[in-house]
Amino acid sequence: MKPTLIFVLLIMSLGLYCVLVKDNLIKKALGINIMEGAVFLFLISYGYRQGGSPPILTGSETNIVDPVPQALTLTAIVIGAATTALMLGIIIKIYKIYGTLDTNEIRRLRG
Amino acid sequence: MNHLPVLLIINPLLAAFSLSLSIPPARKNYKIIIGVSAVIQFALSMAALLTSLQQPVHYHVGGWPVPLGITLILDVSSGFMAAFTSILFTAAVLYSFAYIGRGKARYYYVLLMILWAGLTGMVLTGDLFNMIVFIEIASVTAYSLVAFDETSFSLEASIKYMMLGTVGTILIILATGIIYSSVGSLNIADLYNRIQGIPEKPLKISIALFVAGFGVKTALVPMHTWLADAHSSAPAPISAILSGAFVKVGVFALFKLMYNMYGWSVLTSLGTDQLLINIGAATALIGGIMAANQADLKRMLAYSTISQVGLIVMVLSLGTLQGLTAGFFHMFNHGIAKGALFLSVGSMAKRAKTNRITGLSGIGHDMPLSYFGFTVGALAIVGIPLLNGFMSKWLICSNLIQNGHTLHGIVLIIVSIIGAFYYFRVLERLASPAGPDKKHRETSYGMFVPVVTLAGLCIITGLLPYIPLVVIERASLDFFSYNSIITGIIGGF
Amino acid sequence: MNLLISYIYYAFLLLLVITAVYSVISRNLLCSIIFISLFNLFMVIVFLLLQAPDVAMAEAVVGMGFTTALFTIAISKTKEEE
Amino acid sequence: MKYFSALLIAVLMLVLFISLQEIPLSQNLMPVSSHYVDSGVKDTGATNLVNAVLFDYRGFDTLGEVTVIFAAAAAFKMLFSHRRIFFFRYGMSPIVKTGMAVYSPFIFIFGIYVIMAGHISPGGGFQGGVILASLSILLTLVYGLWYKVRQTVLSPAISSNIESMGGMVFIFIGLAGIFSGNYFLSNLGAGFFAGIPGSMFSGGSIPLLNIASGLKVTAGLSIIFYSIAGGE
Repeated sequence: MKPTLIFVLLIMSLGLYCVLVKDNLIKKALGINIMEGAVFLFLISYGYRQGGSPPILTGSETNIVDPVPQALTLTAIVIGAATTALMLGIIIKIYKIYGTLDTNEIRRLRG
Repeated sequence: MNHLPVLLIINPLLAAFSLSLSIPPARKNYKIIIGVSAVIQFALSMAALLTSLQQPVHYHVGGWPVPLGITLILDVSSGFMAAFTSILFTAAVLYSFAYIGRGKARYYYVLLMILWAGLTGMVLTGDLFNMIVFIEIASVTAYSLVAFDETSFSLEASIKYMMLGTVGTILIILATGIIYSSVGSLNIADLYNRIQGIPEKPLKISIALFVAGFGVKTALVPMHTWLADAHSSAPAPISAILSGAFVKVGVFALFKLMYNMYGWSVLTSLGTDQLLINIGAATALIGGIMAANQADLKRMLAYSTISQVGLIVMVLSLGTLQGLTAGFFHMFNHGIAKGALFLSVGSMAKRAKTNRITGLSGIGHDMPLSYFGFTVGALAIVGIPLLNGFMSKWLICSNLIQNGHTLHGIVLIIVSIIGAFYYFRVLERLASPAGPDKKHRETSYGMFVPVVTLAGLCIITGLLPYIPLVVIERASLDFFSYNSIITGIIGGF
Repeated sequence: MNLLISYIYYAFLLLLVITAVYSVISRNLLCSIIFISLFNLFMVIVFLLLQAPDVAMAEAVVGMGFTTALFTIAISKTKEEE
Repeated sequence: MKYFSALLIAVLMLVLFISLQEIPLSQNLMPVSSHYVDSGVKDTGATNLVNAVLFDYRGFDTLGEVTVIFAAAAAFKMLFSHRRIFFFRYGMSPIVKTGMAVYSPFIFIFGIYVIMAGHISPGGGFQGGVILASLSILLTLVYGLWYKVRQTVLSPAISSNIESMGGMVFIFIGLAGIFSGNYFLSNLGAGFFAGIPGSMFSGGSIPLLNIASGLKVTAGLSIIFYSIAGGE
């Protein structure tokens, strides 16, 4: 799906921009979530076949969509969820110690 | 049917699962469970190395032939890497029995065993997406183990490491998506036959994304900022494993993709090998310079790891068989020496309650055995002739110059001189008699035995380098001619 | 995918980009969390249009449910303003 | 700094767009996936091909992925070991509580259905597991954490037991493949009951693996939520 590629890259640039520029740690975690969403969309959109039916074989399918990118995306979604959970856990502990979520502030306080 | 590759990965997982059961035996004597499974895993890894020396094992998980399912390939190169990581892990487990207090130690060992499974899986797997899953297992455990101490330094280092590491993983998943959607298979050996199917531009971008993604995991130059904080604020056995094994396995995985999936001729035609050599040289130089002006001893060791990884990347991207041998040999030597260094610094810092070099001055007198381990490790990395570091650095230098990269050979010599400078400065400071008045007792039995064994291994490899070199030559031969073996078996699907 | 559905498909892709932009720009964290759950909702709908029901269900439950709950808890424990 | 990185990202995306433009969008399936589609049902007995790929052809990926959740849960148990519970102590208003009492059995049954019927209809071990985990989250939110700690069924000790049990069941199903003389995690080859494709009891070891990973995901995510939500 050629036009989907434009949207995928737009969303990925938004995520990367959010990770690089925003100082708040939770905003950075959000940016990573957006980037992961863009990668999932990229994987699925290249697995799609024009007029295909979902990969559940009910015997009457003419054209099946490629099941392998969907399996990869499922694994990547679960890994993304585990990483986001770990990131938020450590962000909460950082807030408890530093009292702020601003990365420049944290770097200054760390000394 | 040899089930060794799968047992190598399942054994630590079973240990981790059985340890996190909240039934009384798992809560009370968890050290016994961990000790037994560590010994079993060490024995399995040595057995894997021996069987791979006879003939490689291709294990099709689930019984599916090559391109359909996932295959674990135990040839001499992966057997060697698995054995090398298990030496470091066993030393670290034995060390952390004495080093980690009782508090939350149970989950520390659970994560340590899962990290062991992740690294062994990364080395054994012959499938692209399976390698990503194992990278993610090893990374998630590494992120949380860096934050084990919950001090302000380690939490900040852990969140920085996690942000960069997750972006790296996203780039690698994107590269896998590019390769799958243009060729259609995920098995590394099968992809070697189909790589011409990828049009010219996506091939270039997928190589660039892989180099960037793995560059973050192995701290190559532009993406190396996280390593110094992460390895210096992690507990000592963890930073020994991360510096000794995790970074090396990442380099091994990167070059496994470059050699066995793309084929080195594709990279030379695109000029990527020159780029990799220059990245390696830049990493070596920057790592060495940054290590020279560090006040904290563990940060200095972390930067020295970065510079040594730069050397390894430089010689591995020469594309010759001898280059591979030199690279693997230096991986082994540096891993063992850096493991001894980090463990001895851990025990010294635990006694002196500080990581700073000024605070540790004169501790050599009070803790002779740990100081002995530190000296042997430091001299090995600097490359003093009698120890193992010299032989591998000599091989690297001769390979670089033979292949016409005299400039990079000079870079290696400069890095070694800088290394000599900052290591001797520390050795002299630690041995200076003007130490603080308080006497420090020698560390407990459990903490200096791994340090002394690793130091002894350095000396033995230094005196008789030909025993490991024979194994490593076989390993680089298997690594280099990986595809001719595999295509003989699968014969193109 | 006939013409009408492809228009709907591109409309939802556009909505995806808009919610991503809003969640990056907005100063109030709770507001950007809500936009992230909207982002995941539209992601679910796009996956359904791309004939991927398994992934849509996983994204719905994990993306909209679990991740949003985690982010809200993280905000309640730290600061709401940026 | 802001505009510099924005420019850098724009250049990066332009390069990505130019080079990803040329990935061929073939209408016919890829070599490997065409094999999955043609003989997927015959090989694995499951009609949901994505589940067949996830739990049989590439079952080792799923074992690795389940370990990722286990590692995240263990990291949370390590970092958040606290005894005092302050948040959500007494839960919400009685109206919500009664509403929840009516509502929760349906979520439970739907989660069990999604796990059990993973090899026939869309869904599977992970999606069903997360649904059951969200049910446990709802119960803690609505009835308050105090309820959860005293409650025997969902207490953290039980959850970590369920989690490890799920992981071990997954590995033992894999080891059954070895004991029957085949490779690790082999499905129909290891003598699992194939059944009529499309019926509930079909697909060999796939439903069992679905249940094992579903249990694990439920317990893992509820441990993660409980550690984050409690806290001093």
